[in-house]
Amino acid sequence: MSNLSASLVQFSPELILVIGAAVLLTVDLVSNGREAGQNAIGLGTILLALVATFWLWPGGLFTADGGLFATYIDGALVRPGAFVSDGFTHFFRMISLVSTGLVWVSGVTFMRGRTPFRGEFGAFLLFCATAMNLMAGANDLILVLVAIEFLSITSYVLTGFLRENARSNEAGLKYFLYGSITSAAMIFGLTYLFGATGTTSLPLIAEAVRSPDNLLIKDLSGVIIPSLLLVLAGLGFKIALVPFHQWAPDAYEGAPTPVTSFLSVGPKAAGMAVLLRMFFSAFDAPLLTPHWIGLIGLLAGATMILGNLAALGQTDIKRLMAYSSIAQAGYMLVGVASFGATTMGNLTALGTVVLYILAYIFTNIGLFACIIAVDHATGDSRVDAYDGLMRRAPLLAVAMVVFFLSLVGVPPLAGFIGKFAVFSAAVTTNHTTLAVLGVLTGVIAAVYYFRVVRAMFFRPAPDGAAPIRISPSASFVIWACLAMTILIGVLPGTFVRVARDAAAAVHATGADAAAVDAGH
Amino acid sequence: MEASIPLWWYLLVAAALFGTGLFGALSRRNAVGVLMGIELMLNGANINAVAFWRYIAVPSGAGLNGMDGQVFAIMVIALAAAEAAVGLALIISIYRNRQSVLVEDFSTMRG
Amino acid sequence: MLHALPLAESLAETTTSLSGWLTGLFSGTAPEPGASSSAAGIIVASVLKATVIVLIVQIGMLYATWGERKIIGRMQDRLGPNRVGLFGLAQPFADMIKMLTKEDITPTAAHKWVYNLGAILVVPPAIIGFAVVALDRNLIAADLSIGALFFFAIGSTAVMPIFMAGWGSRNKYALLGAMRAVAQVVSYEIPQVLSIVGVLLLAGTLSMNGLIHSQGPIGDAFPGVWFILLQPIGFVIFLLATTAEIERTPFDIPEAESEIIAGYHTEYAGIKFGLFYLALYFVTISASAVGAILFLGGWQPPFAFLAGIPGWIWMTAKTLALVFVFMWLRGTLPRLRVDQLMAFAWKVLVPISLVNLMVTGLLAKLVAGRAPLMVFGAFTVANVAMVALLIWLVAGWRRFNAARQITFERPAVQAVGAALRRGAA
Amino acid sequence: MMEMLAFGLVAGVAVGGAIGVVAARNVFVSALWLVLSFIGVAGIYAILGADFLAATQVLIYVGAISVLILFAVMLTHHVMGDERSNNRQAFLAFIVSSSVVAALGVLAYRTDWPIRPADAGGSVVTAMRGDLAGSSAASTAAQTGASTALTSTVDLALNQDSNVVRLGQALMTEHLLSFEIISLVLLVALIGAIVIARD
Repeated sequence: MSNLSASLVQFSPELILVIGAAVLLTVDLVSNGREAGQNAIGLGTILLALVATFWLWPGGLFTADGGLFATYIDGALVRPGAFVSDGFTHFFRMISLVSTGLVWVSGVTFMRGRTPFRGEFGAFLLFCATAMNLMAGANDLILVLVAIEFLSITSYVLTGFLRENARSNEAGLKYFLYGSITSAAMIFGLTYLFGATGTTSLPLIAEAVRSPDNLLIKDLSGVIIPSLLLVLAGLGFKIALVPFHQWAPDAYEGAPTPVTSFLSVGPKAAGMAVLLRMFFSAFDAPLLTPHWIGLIGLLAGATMILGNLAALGQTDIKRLMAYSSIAQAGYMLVGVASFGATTMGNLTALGTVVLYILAYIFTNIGLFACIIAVDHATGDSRVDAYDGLMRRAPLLAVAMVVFFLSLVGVPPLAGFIGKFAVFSAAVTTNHTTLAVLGVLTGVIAAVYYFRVVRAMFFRPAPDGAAPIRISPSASFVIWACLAMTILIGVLPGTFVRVARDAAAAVHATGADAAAVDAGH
Repeated sequence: MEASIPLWWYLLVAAALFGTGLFGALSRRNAVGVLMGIELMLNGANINAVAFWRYIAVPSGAGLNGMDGQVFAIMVIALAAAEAAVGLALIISIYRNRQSVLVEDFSTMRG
Repeated sequence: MLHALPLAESLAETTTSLSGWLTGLFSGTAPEPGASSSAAGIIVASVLKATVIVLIVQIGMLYATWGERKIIGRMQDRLGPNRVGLFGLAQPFADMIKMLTKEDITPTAAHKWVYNLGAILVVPPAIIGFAVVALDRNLIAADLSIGALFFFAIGSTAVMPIFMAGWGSRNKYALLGAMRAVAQVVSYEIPQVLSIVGVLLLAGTLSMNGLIHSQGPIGDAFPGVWFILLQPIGFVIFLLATTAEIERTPFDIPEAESEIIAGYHTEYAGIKFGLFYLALYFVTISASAVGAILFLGGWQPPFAFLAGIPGWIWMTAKTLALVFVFMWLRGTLPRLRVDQLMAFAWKVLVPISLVNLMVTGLLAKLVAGRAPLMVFGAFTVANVAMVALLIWLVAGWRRFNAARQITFERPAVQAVGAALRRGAA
Repeated sequence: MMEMLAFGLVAGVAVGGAIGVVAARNVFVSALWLVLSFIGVAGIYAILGADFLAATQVLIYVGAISVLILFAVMLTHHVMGDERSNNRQAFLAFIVSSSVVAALGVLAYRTDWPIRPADAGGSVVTAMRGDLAGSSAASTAAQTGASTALTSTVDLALNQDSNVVRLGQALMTEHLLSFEIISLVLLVALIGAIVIARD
């Protein structure tokens, strides 16, 4: 009845992750909390999943086959699968696995001694990676919902993981309450989408939305746009877009710093993946697209402005980074709003967002690796704790400056490539206002980043401050992220091609549906 | 049966539950109360899903069962259970540290 | 599944949907699709069935109290009630009059609404469960398509009045008792439901009559034998979990009088206490009836040649047999400690029922379409193997425990152990 | 007419319970209203013909989630005291949520939903019936039963047996992946709750 064995092969990265998590939990249980190679198991799992992803990647599109776990009767496709394993999925699988792996490595030293449940912590990171992979390839509203909630629940637990720590608790609870309310709204919106189209399968929704004889075509925007608005509440919560961002500062500040690092990249990328696939493949219809482009443009502008302005007054670096990463989500949305654009090297609007995410991930994880190292040594995450860091840990200080410059978008660095792609896409689609806004708010960002830089370089270290020792694992992450940040900036060609291919997968399904449309 | 009760009655009930839940979630001081509001919102969504399952035409190619609405509702029920378990664990854990479950008391972090 | 195919078709004409049942209560229209009789006829028949069943259950409940006291009395070498009427047969009525005439007390500190509602609401879940109990082929109030699930769903609501009683009384023993009771009921619900999933899997239906059809000599469906033969482990787990579910000894921690007075009904007196008592016996009977339906073939006779005896006699006999088992357990076993109780549910019953379920599913897949004898043989082998494994595990665990105790009792061995641990570290 | 009465009853219970939840001053009483509302929602499912779901709603929401909530109330709260239950934004929240209800209500009423013709319940299913019966590759236990139930001539949309069977079949074929993932989610929630809340 289904292409089960082929599907399982295509699903191997997720299978590996789940099995790895189960093994990790069992080993941790048996070893009674002692060190028994938990790190090796976890990292090995991630590496193996990454290998599987890269092995599957050149296999190209699996969509022609109806997706994974599609239902067949006598060889005829009767229902598209809930998961597709295309270039887009592979790209986001890579993003999720790499970011989880880097967060794991940078957090290893930090979590040691802070919680007795390190095995569970690792397993939860693996489950997070699974959930993000699922979000990347989810092609059915039900799986979208389940995957998003999977990621949410694991991240709530991770945020509140240090249960003796009142701030971690508080962060977890706030994250949970905001998250549950927004996801309830999202679920309500999803039911309306189901009602408007009669199915939960995204390809079929795409068909229904585009078909000219759809009963709803006359008031499409009347139902679908309000429901998309509700769905955006849920996705916007994961991505931390402006009306749904209030959780971010508290959750970022209270969460264990490695979790903060993870929250700033993982859920954001996965949420963007869902958003991109839904909007660019399922809800791309001539009558519909202009409406949501306007909506997204509005959100993008609000997010960039509010995120950057609110960051100005922050004294805690984790809070500052929270607002900074809210603002970064705004820049990503500029790319989404530039739907229909084609810029540098045939990069579509979708491609620019993908490229931006790629650049952002390495920059932010690198930056947070530095913050984790400082936090681990000083137990303090206020900006004042960075006074004289140049003298205490030159590597950290210099690396942080590079990452900040990349986030601001200074030329030969990754952030510049991402911003350039996104803004040029905005300009080609006449969203000049958004592009100008992006550049202006970038200047604001430079101001608050500079406050940290000033503390590191121009203020004296407190008396008796010892040099900060950086663990080998942390320095590995910092060096790796530095290398990638510079590499993407200096040799953007390869990465542009990767982004273009990833985007092409989603466009391909969209084009199929468009062909159906044209046939009518 | 569907002839007598119009679909929008169900949708209205669903909207009412959703709205009441939203009010509860936004206005309660007690974190458990907020959670109850969230459960009401989810129930509203579920009524939608089941009502649509009953009334809405299934497009061709959408499989042989046409049970998407019910499956959706079952998934939401299971997710609600998982969410409630984690949420209440967080509430109990914070109560242990703070001796309070009032949301407004959780404001050590500001800025 | 398996051979259940003709069954599904025949049942399609008789089983009812919840909505048909629900709207039928208001409209009087025929709920069953394909039923040809007039609406009035159906409603009269439904009311009659319901009346008959409730009457039988009422009398059954009254005499269950009498029977319990007699049986426990005999087990404890006493006579039991023997003063009012012949063999004390009028004793239940005397008790009833006593309950009704006692003063109706509401403690001043209690939360009036919650306290009183708690006592009232404890009865409906106990009665509604009978809606799907088939006393005979046609003597069933509503043969819902989801019958078995309906029964357990209704049963799961019984925790709410307990909570209300415990909280509404404003008495710490009542509250403690309620929390214990709810924790226990919720925990044991899991093995209880898991234990019957094997049966449902084999029968391929949730309808009560469908389940009965599939295990009798008259029913034409698979497997044609009582499920207790294919699912003995499931049956034992069901029995144990149900005992805890209805809070009878040895699982009556919520009312352990030596620890927390009378648990959540400490503050209740007179008829309100009577309602708790009533509900207890109702659920004992309904759980026994469902056990008889799920595992003992319901109203089906054990052999085809006994089909002359009416179904309700078989059903009553099987139900009473299970009721007797519950009383027997009460007369025999001491009460568990509260932590033992929870551990038993989570660490013993749940894993065993999961394994049982997995094996059942696997076997059902393997023997699909085979001859009944082969099916029966395969299940027997699997069950014997599972029981042997269980015994081996329990014995091993006990040996392990014994060995560990010795280790800690002997100083010399302890020292060696400590040295070994140091070496390992 | 009569089913409208039934609908009115269960809808009244659901919405009335919900209003009770937000209006009650005591959290425990609030939770009891919540249970009432859940039961009303189960009734709505039953009227809609989703029996299995109605029973599941009672089993999970009333029997499990409410119990969890009540336990949390008892473990974290001054058990008896009434209190000011709403925060200062209550009025704003009221405005927001009532406008949401109004907007959604108007949306639900005015939209021309693609309603299925009354007689063609599960038309897709009917079309597939023959194929399914002929398929030999039934991969799960549920399917074997399902395929035969589907071949019978009863109306698939109304027949409850086939509804339950089809739900099981949908979970094991079309929604297999979601079904597996949801079990993983429950496992994760279980472990997470233990890690966070265990003493």
